[in-house]
Amino acid sequence: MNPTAPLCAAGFFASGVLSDPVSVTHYLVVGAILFTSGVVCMAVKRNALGILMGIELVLNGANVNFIAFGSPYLRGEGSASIGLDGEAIALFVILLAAAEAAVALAITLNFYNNHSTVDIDQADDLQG
Amino acid sequence: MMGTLPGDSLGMTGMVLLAAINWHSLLFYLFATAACACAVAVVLTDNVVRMAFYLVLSLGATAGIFFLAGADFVGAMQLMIYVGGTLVLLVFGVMLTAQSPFVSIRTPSSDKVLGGIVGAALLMVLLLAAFSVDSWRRPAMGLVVAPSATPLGMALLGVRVDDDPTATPAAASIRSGYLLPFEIVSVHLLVVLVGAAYLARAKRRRIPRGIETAGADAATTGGRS
Amino acid sequence: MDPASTLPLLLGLAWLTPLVSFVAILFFGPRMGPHGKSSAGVATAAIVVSLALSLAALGTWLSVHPVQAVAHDSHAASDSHADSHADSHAQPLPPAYSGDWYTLYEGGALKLSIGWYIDALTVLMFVVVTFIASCIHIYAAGYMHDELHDFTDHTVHLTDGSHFHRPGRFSRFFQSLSLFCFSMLGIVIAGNLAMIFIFWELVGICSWFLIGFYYERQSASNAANKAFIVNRVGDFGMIIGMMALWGALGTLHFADSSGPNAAGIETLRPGLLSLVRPEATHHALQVPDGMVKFAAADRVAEITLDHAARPEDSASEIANRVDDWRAMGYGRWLLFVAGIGIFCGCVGKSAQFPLFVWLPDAMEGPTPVSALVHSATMVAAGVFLMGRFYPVLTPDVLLVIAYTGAITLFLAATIALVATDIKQVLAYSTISQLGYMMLALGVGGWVAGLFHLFTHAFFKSLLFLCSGSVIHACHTNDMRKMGGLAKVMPWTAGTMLVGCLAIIGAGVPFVIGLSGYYSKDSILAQALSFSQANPSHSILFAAAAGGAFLTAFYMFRLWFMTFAGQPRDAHISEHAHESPRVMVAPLVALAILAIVAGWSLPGGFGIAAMLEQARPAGTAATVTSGYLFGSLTIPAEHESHVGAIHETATLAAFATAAAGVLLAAMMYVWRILSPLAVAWVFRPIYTFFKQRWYFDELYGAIFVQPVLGIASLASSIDLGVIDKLIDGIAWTARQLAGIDAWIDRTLVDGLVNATASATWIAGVELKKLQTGHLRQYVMFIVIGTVAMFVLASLFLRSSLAA
Amino acid sequence: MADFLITTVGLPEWLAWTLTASVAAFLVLNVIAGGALVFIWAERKIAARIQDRLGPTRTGGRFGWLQSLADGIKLLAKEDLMPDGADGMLFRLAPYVSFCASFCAFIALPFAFDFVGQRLNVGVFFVVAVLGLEVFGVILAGYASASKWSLFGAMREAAQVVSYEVPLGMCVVVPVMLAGSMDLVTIAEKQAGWFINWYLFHDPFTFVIFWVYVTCAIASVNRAPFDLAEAESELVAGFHTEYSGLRWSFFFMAEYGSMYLVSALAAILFMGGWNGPIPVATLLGLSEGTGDTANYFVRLAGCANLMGKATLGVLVMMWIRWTLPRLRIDQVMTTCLKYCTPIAAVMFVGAMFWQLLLPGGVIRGLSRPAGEIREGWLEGPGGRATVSGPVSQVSQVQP
Repeated sequence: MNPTAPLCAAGFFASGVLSDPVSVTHYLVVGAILFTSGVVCMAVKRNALGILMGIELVLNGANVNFIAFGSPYLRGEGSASIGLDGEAIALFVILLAAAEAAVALAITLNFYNNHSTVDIDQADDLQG
Repeated sequence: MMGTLPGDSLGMTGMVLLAAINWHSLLFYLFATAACACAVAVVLTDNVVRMAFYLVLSLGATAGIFFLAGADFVGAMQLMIYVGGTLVLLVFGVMLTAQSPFVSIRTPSSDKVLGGIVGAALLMVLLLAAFSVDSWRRPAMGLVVAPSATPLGMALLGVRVDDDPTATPAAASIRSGYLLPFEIVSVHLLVVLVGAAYLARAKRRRIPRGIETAGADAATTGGRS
Repeated sequence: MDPASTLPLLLGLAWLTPLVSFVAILFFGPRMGPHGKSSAGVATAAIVVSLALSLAALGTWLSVHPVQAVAHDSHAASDSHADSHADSHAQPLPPAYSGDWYTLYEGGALKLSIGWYIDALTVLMFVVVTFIASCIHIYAAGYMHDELHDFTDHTVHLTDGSHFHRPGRFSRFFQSLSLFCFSMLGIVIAGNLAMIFIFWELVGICSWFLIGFYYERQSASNAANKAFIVNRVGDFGMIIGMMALWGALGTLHFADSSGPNAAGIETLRPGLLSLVRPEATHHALQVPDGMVKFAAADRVAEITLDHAARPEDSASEIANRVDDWRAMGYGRWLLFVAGIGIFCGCVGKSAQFPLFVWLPDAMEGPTPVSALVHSATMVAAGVFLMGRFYPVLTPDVLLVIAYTGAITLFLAATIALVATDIKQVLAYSTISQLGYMMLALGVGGWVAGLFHLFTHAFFKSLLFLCSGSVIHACHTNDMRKMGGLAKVMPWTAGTMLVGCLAIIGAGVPFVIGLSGYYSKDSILAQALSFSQANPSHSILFAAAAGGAFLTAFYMFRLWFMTFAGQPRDAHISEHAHESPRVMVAPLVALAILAIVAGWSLPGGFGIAAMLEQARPAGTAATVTSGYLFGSLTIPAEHESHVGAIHETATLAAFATAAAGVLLAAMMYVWRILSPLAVAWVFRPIYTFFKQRWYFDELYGAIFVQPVLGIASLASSIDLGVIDKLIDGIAWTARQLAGIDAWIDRTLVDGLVNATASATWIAGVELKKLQTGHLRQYVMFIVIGTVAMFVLASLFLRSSLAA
Repeated sequence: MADFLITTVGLPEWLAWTLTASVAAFLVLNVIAGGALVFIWAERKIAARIQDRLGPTRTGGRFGWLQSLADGIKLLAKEDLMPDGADGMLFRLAPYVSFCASFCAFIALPFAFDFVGQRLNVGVFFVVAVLGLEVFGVILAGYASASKWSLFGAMREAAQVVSYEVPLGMCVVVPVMLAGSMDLVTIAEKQAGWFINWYLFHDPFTFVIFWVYVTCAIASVNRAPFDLAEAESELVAGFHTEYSGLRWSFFFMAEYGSMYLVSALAAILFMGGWNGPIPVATLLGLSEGTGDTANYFVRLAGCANLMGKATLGVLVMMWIRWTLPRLRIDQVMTTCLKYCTPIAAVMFVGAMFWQLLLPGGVIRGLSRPAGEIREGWLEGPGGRATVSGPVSQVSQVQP
């Protein structure tokens, strides 16, 4: 697609990566990485706030996917698009994430008040 | 970004390089790298405040990605709510619980390894899914239209003014807006505000004295609940 | 107005009204007014209503069957017995209505039904019973006022020495009273022996309730049980008699009844009366065919075997042979047994000679009860039944009855001589009067016996109520503590005097007299004519005459000791007072009736006349027949009205009564004779009488002790053998159960517990999975997701490679 | 400018783009940095005048107008201290975070019709959001300096800014509602013409809400009387107690930048943006499309106009700072939650009903057809209303 690409090797690189318009898959990869790091964050952090951050990351990863599927720019020929729903869903996800963060933070504060720690490993009062 | 530039008449290699660059892709790569790197940094850091900092950067980069995808409103919303709201809440929490033992709680490395393995598996699965569909991989410069928040706003009010290439006019006429979810979310937000305020309010612990013990107990229990 | 439909309606209502009040008081009694005070009103209203209905029935009866004057003198004029025989043979069936309201059970020959048999006797009985019952209800409303509030029984001492204290039982008393009235009227109206037996037992129950009204007192509960058990003895005989009748004749109805038989064909069922005294023999007594066949069962079997081929032949053959068998005397014993059996029931209920011991003890009940139940009505039920059953009785049964009555009246009179308890005296006089009635029936005086029943009902209830009033005033039964009460309670004294005069049959000879005068005279006359007819049995008349003397003596002894002379106990006499008006009014009413009950109104109406109208067919004639005890003559009753006999009897009665009164006066008023001296002189006899002829001891020795011995033996067998056996069985079962339990615990429970523990262990192990560590949960979720995705990609690859 | 370079100068297009972009960034940077210098000097003078003293007089002539430059040089030369317990990375990064925040906000801020870094259709939203980011740097600084003063300052700052974003957002929404667009350019264009077209005078509700906006803006950039983050009387210097030298100066640049930004925003939202009180250009007959040069100068004049208004706003802030005493934190919160928020809400509703009943405001409403007001609301795909003329590029810089 780039006529000047044959001129030099670097052109290939450029034309290969930088000169191509991005596709949905690129966004999906970003979303996947965000999502995964969020999950790992939840799985690894012992700090309650860390887990909250992990949740935020996960939600963002999902949002990226929604946006990607709903974006008018990435709408290739014959590729299905969810149109406006993508943005709307992402919007609601963000709003609910804010609400979730507020409540989760309040819970964490209560937990801190009662156990004087935010170590989630000590929040096993309900263990079997 | 505009489609690929026409061939360069002067043909300087560097210029060619620069000229060959698709700015849209470039910016995307920048933001994507920032987002992913900061996300990974969030995972790898132990210090809570630094985690929050990296998270801000990651979310900001994500907002940039949204802008690039033409979802300006969502991007701005991301900035406003996450970066300006959620994270300030988080930092609040950090401050309130920021004694030295809690700022960084070490995680047993075995857990880290396990989490890494699990995460790798999940990532692999996700990437598999991401690459499994051809039409997704097909790079496409969609129809170029100036981004606008109007369709989204109207849709939130229940009126769909956006175009759906896949929908027939008949179907397009009956596409439903998001008025109901919008209302639900707003009420939900209100409830959450009240609830969070109630949960996080300051507990005053009175030492119950003699006769008012019962009432005081009721009050304290009610307060703790 | 059709009496056949009206009379059952009226009398049936009169019969059921007390039942209504009984049910009402049973359920709502305690809630009727304060302490159930209004329950008295309810019961009284009910019995008064039934009195009114009975009077209406009486009016109906008289309007349909006007009473023709009993012209004794006409018979007296004609001295030819043959004519009278002819007349008596021409005597028609007495007017009577019978029917069934409701059939309890009907199967084969047996038909148990609630029915009615109404004749003049029934109507009269209704009127008398309801009238006396009304008076006594009113009286009791005043007498029982102690029961209105909490009642402290001073004769009952609790273990802690205090007196027994209980809430009042006012409403319960009237509830039992209503039930009694219902039962008594049921006996009176009953149309068959089975129904009579049912209500017979009901009155027994009522008297048990009422005697044991103060059941906390040992004596009261003992008396109640005694009365009940002694009556059982009589009822056993009665059941035997009923079985004999039913087994032989297949019916217990008095009158003929018609109705669909088992085959559904409208057939006429002959009743007992028409079976025993069929039209064919002009209502002369004969052994019914059924009894003959029953007795000649072996002959019948032979004949049936001979004609096994053709049954109808055997039927006709048997029909032909019946008369021969009857002539040969088949079935007489059966008829005798039937009569004796029914009489046994009456002996029990009417306290005749062997079984009279319960009646004196029955005085433990409240005095109104003694008046109503144990003097006027219930004890008279036996006599009534005898009267109702009279046609079936063979002459030798009558002889037994006569002797029983004679013994009873003399024996009771002798005991009454020495009794000091005022109610005891009255109780024994009751027994002896009942003896009079039985004697009268036995010697063929059907009218006389029942006549005395009615008059006695009036004056004896009067006497009892007076004694109750005295007791109410003195709070004691002992006559030796009384005396001179005439001044403080003139009404009671006067009415009681009337009662005494009536019971001794006082009157101006041949002119007029109190009610007792007529009835007792007719009894004496009948006894006299009987003893003339059968000289070997002349002792009966002697007993009757002596009984009259004794009656006069002890009655006036009672009156003098109570009312005349000087008070013996100052404390009692100064506390004595006239009873309230509600108690005096019934006394007056009864006194009036005690005077006039025997009179015949101009136009010939009178109780005697009505009874004469109800006389069973075929009993008006003199019967001379050879029976089990050889030849016996039952003189016709109107023969006793023949001048000679009648005058003799009247004079004898007057003389004996006067002698008795004079003797009593000499001993207790003029003090010519000292009772103590007399008692000292006749010490052995006195003690013998005082101890009631040692009857209780005798029965105790003969029946009670052996029964107790047998009972103890049985109990020892029970405890020693049966219980041991059962214990052994139980022990074995227990051992087996132990083994079973061991199996259960070790094997079954072991299995269950093993399952349970397995589940428990599994749960505990799985619990460790639930660490409560958020991060582990996240990892689980992720692993699960990945696993699902991998599986999906393995099995659904096509969908993934879309 | 890019076209100019391409067509006349003949530079290759990519070079033109790059140059244009860098020039724009340079301009914005200079606006902030230079503005900061000027404003610091101005504040000193004004404070001195208000306190009846002279202020800087010597450095650079008689007005001491080089004082700030000298201070800048001194700061550059100063040693950068960092406490031992400090979190090094965050301590270093915090000032730049704040500065970047206020700097990024300028991307969407139009100085004139075309003088805009990146024209966003959600400009207002973007600006407010990015302004909210500034507090993050402050919090990081307060935390990272491992000092109680700094921590307290940061805490106050956080609480204050987060709570003041609510009424601020409400105030901003009103002009958006009136204009029917979140594009700052469109909003400003709607107010073209005489000053009565300014939304400030659109109706009484907007007039009231303008002052609410002023209050909230001052609070959100934590200037006095809301400068509790740096309460030198209580906390030594608040969140930047431990800072010195260049990093400290970055905080100041961020502060003055955001001051300027909110003033410019107020000017655009309520005071007609680059449209002067009197439509001079229209009177002179200079309208769009009368030649690039004239056009360019018109826009330059508009740019000066807007800058003037913004500067005026900044000066007013200084005036307020040196006039009013500092509030207590609880008073600050009371002001926000008990007064600003309800008032803003009521005014918002009122303005909405006014818009429904009297479309187009008191004076113009009668003469103006309602359809024009709804412009760009109900029209179909592409939101043509918010973009005048066909837009060929997503991101293109047109200085």
